[in-house]
Amino acid sequence: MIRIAKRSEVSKNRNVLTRIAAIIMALMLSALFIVFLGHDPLKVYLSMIEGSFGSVYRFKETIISTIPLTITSLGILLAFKMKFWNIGAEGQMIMGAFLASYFALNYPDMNRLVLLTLMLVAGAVGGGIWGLIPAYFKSKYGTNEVLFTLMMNYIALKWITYLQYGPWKDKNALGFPKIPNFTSNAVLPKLFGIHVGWLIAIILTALVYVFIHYTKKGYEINVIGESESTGAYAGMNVRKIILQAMFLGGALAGISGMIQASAVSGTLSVEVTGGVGYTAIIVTWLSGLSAPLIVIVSFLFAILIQGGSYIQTAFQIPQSAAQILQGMILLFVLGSEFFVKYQIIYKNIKLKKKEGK
Amino acid sequence: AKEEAAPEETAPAAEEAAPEEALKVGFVYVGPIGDGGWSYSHNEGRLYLEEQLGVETLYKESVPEGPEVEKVMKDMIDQGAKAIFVTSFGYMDYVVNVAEEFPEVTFMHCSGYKDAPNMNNYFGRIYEARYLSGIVAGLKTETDKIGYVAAYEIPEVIRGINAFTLGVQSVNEDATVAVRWTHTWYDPAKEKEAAKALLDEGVDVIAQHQDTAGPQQAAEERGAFSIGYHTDMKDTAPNAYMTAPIWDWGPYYTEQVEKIMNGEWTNEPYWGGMEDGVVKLAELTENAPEGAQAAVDEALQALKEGTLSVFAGPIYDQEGNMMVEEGTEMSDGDMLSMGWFVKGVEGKIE
Amino acid sequence: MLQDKKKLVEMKNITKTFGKVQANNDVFLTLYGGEVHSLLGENGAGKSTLMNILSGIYQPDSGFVFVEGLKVDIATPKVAIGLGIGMVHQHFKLVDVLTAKENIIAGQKGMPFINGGKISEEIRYLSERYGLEINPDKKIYDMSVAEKQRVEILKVLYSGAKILILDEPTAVLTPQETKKLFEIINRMKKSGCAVVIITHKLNEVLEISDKITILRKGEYIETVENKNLDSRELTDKMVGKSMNLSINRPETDDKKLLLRVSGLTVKDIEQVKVLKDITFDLSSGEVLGVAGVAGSGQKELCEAIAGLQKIHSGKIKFNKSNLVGKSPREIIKMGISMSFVPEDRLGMGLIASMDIVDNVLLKEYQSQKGFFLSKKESREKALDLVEKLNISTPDINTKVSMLSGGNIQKVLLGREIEIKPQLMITAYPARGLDISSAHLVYDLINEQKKNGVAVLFVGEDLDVLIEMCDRIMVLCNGKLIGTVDGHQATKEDLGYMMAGNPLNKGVDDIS
Amino acid sequence: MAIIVFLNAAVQAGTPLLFATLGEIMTEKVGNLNLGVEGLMLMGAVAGFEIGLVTSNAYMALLGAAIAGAFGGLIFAFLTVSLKANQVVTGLSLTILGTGLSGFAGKSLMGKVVPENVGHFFKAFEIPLLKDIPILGQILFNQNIFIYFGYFMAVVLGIYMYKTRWGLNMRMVGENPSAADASGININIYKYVHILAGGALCGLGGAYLSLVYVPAWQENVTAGRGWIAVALVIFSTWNPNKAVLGAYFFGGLDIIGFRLQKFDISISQYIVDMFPYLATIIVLIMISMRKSRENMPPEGLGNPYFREER
Ligand SMILES: Nc1ncnc2c1ncn2[C@@H]1O[C@H](COP(=O)(O)OP(=O)(O)OP(=O)(O)O)[C@@H](O)[C@H]1O
Ligand SMILES: Nc1ncnc2c1ncn2[C@@H]1O[C@H](COP(=O)(O)OP(=O)(O)OP(=O)(O)O)[C@@H](O)[C@H]1O
Ligand SMILES: [Mg+2]
Ligand SMILES: [Mg+2]
Repeated sequence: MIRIAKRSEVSKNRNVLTRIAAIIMALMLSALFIVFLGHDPLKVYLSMIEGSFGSVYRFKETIISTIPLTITSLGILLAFKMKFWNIGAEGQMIMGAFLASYFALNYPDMNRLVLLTLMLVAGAVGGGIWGLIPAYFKSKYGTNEVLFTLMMNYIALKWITYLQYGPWKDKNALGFPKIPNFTSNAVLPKLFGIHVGWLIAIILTALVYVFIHYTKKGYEINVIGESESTGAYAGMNVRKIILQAMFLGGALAGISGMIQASAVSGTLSVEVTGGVGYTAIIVTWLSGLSAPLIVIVSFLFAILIQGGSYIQTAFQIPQSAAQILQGMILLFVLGSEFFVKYQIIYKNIKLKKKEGK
Repeated sequence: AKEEAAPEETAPAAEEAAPEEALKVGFVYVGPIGDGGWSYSHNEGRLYLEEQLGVETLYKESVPEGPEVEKVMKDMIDQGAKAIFVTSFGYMDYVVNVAEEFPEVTFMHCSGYKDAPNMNNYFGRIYEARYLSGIVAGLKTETDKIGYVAAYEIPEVIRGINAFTLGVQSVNEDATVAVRWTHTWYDPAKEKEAAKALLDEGVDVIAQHQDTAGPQQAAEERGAFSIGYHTDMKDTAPNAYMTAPIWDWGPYYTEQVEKIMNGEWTNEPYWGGMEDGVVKLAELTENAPEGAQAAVDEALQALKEGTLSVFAGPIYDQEGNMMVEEGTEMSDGDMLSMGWFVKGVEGKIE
Repeated sequence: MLQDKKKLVEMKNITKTFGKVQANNDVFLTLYGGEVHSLLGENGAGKSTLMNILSGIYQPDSGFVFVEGLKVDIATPKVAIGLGIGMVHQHFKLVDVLTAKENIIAGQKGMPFINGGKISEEIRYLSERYGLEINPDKKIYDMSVAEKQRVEILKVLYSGAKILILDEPTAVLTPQETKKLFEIINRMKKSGCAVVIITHKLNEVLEISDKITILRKGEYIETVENKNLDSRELTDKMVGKSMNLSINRPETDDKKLLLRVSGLTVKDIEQVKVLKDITFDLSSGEVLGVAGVAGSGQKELCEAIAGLQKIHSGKIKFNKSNLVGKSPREIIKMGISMSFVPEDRLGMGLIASMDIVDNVLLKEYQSQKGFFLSKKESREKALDLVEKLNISTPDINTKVSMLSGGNIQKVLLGREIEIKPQLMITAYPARGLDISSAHLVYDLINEQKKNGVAVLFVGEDLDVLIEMCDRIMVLCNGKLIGTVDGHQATKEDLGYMMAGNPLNKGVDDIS
Repeated sequence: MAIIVFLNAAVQAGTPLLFATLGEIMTEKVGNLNLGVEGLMLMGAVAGFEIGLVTSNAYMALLGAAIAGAFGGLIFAFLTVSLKANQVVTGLSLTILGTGLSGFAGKSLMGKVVPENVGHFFKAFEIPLLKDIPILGQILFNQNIFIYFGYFMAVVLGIYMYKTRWGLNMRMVGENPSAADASGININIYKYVHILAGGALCGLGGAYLSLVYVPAWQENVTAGRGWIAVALVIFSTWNPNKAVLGAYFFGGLDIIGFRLQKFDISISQYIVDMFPYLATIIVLIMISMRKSRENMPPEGLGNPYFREER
């Protein structure tokens, strides 16, 4: 007979080791699959690494993928801290990109610094408002936020489709459905060969960390996440805090959307997020809601994505096979959390002698 | 050395076949090669190229029309690709970027309009095939109402609808073409529904500008007839399918790669038509009406000889305004940015 | 009768640990049919744990369980039910959106399709036999606590249980309801069942039980027959040392009117009045008790004064200032120092997953200036509290959830006293606490009273209320039934009033 | 008449949604929120098609689809029930895995068509007598067997949930697992069985698309319908009978655009495309505003259960 019991304390070491073990197991299972595909797993894995670090360019690309994942995850983190299960970061990114693009497209000749600042603010506001809407209904009526935010993603996407095929269509693109490219004024500059998004990401990570741990607002968010009634009891305006935190969370996603539109796409399109909003949910969860860990997990994810994409061209492994590998690794890592929190005990009952009474 | 770590052992066969210079060619697809449509047809072209020249090819499917495509192209260049076919409109600006960065690599971008010294754009005059398929549909329809399931309101699709309608009307002046927009390239169920809506309104032939066989199935189910697109769709709708405008990229791809190998490549844009063989009309099935083959052959002959041009005047728009004067032909530029429907089309462009 | 008592259950050498906590260490228990057996012990002594092991909720680390002489492995509650063991948990395990009937038959064997009529018949038979009145088709969310408890008991009986475990069943009942429950227990006893009851109220233990087993800090102490025992003896056995069980009522003379509540009416979300036209005064240096069946409006009353409830009508005056419509934050800003020890400690007063410092901070941070948070003061206060109140904890950075119930309560009370309140509202401050912890709480409150604090004391234990409070007001169904003087009140009178009957005999009504 | 034709089509468009919604209802009713419906549908779609193609047997195809969906459910159940993993994140990952598996298995099916006899099996036919009911007869009873099976499943599931002991136990597990556990209900078995059955229904929903609706293999045939099904569960307030109406309503919403295009409506079609999502949000808000206790999500939804936890 076996039974399970909760561990009284979760040690950091066990946490890290368990996760590494899970990844190794996932890689081993995936190896079988790769053999089935007719490739040498070791070579495939090595080239995944190579795909993410093999050259300066690749390394840069990996960093570039890390940036939006990090910033968006930080936004989700704020929501998750409050137990607000925001899966609408995708839509929040899109709307941030949308509002930023509004300024980029309408004031193309504005002073670069002013325009970029304006876009950054607009991105934050766009994403923030998109986060605020479900938060409003959640805080007022307790509306389920998981599905609300999910639906908001689709609405944002349809909205951009509308713009791309309708009012914002590039007049000079011969009727092709694309939104005009930003002028160079609206494109984020580079720093050490990578767009400054990386610096923004680092700054935001530090800010979020300080915000959560060293500010009154951060403390309030932590309290409300544990118990709303305790928050109210302590004199907090619970609704306002939920709204503020979701605005901030949405704003972070929006900033991430703005960065993608400005620095990576150079315009707005339905593809502006590249699915980052969904991946970031997984990143946030796996980082255990810790801002510094988000950077690390985002980086690991970027490797997985970069490497996964690279092996597709290198080995002509189909996209679907890469998805299978990704899905398996994720599920293994998710499952491994159990072994961090619980222990399995092999039942073994012994009769002890005791003086009879 | 580590640049080519992986794919060497997939290559030997190709290397034997092309001993003088192993040229690697990359292909970027927007959909899955299993879509049976657009990406499928390009992939067929790739396979043909491999077979003809024995060159090694690389491909990546389902690449979104966003910045990711830059990475994909660079990955391919890393793998040694010296020429890359990038097969969707939305990649255009990214191809321009990468082309600038890698002047030694040749880029061929399908369906766009930008170019660079090492990048051309290419496309096919599929509208010519659509015109021919219109003849088949026009002869077939008994209700004089034809349905057309279309993806998005973009010039390429509008041009196709117009050409099709002109083809219909060339043999059946009374027939009209009703258009339904699906706003998706790829959703078989939705496309089928659009076709069903048309069938419910009394059309008896369905044509399409979509990437799946959904509309064909609707026609099959309702005992109506259909014109496919992209590939021969005989199997999917044996009793409905009559013919389809189809792509045949293989010869063009082969020719371009040969030119690159011989150092003869130029960035000349390419917009091939029926006479180049890049677009075709699939073989007519027994579902096609009597006399259709003859009518099609005749028009095809005229097209090839240049005595027939699809967008030659007089052409009127839906309101009856003369858009192309009698005796003139529409310019390629006008065709590429077409944003209005010809008379006989029922539907509107947003 | 006595000779045909059958040994139903034997638990031997039961040991169970949770992480580092030794909840049960080598514990013994023997239950006979036709007997009521009390489990007695301080908080955390392991009473609930032992019973949870018997009912299959927990698995022992080691030890044996015998039912009717056979060794059994109660791996799941299902096994326990199969063996005729049923437990009524202190926190009811009922589904709110289902009816009583549905809750009762869930998990039971029977025909696939539910035959509503036949089942209602069976339930009616059982309820008549044991005097458990319920409406089988009433939804749980419409029920009072006592009704819910009856459903739980019926559920256990319906499953054919012969061994019935009741974990602190009387904590939420009025004296009348308790009396009724004891009648039911006696009927079950007569029909040959074994009944285990856990309660902290010694008079109840002495009244109902045949045998008493005492646990202390997870250890088995002894099992005694309930013959010629008194509560002092029991307490000593339980705590392991002699204890003074009296509660004093310090008299204060400097009484000034501090809080005046008039015509207070509060509605819940469904617009039902939960407080109806309540009027009373409270002076400094006074302890005003509030008695009533659980859910009579006590929670709403406390929360209304603390600024956590929307008030429909009425006035709340603190000195000269109006509190109606003020949030807790605004009340703080008005310079009013009010402390509130809510009923649900870990759901409202404290954050279980945070440490003592962060919990002290909860009342502190609002008054800090600026954007950033300073923990320095809270850290000092936390250290202070731990020392002053003798809170047993590894350090001040230990999560509150790791502490025992009594220590949790000390943290909460300590923090609330630390703000030097003028008014202190406490709801069930000793609920679930064992005798020694409870007395510590009473002493703390009395000390506040001596310092001139006005105390509103919501309690469930009538003996305590009578011994501690200067006045006691009784609520029923949101209505103020009456207020009695603590010196003259009797349990019977209070119980009578709690059932909704105004008192019109000799006792002074001084409201 | 046009309206009857439209409603008849709406039922067809709503059927894959109905199966997936019923599946998700079963899953959520035992307290597990599976956001991987899209993945499960795709797994069912490819398995049903492949087996239909190989065996030329409609029953085998359906069985295969159900098993594939149940297999997806098994992965989900193992992770979220046994390993107590976070349900939202597991669901999202399962979508990735399911999409990959379906795409991969479907590589070789490209361009293949459902065998004739299987296609014939799913041909629409009228039900005698019922077909003569005015209006409804032609909407509901001139359909294919899969659609009739959909009605049947909804009714059966409704009876199961509200009239049988198993259904009662199942609801109890989702509402309050600790209460159910104390009642002797085997939580794990109930969760596993219903999550697996729910997965099987999702798989059938996918198979409807590949075997009946588009009887040919197309990659990613669901095109996002799994997500709509998740929304529909709320729309129908976890009630299988209301799910029927919801599914057909959303089916109708999905296709109404094509019927409206011929009228000159000034509102952009791209904006119309947002309607299903807007409608879901509005319903979501309305349920939460009404606060009816019966229409609330299962109390235990989303939380793992561990007996010794308190
Ligand atoms: N599920 C659990 N997880 C962790 N620790 C537990 C759990 N249940 C009980 N404990 C620990 O076991 C010890 C005994 O708890 P138990 O609930 O049995 O005490 P008790 O005698 O019922 O106390 P009380 O009088 O407060 O009800 C406690 O110190 C508690 O910390
Ligand atoms: N998660 C926990 N970890 C450690 N100790 C706990 C935990 N929860 C409760 N305790 C301790 O367990 C003891 C009993 O807790 P409590 O009084 O809340 O339970 P109870 O009244 O016995 O409830 P039940 O009847 O459901 O067992 C207390 O000392 C409390 O501090
Ligand atoms: Mg207890
Ligand atoms: Mg207790």
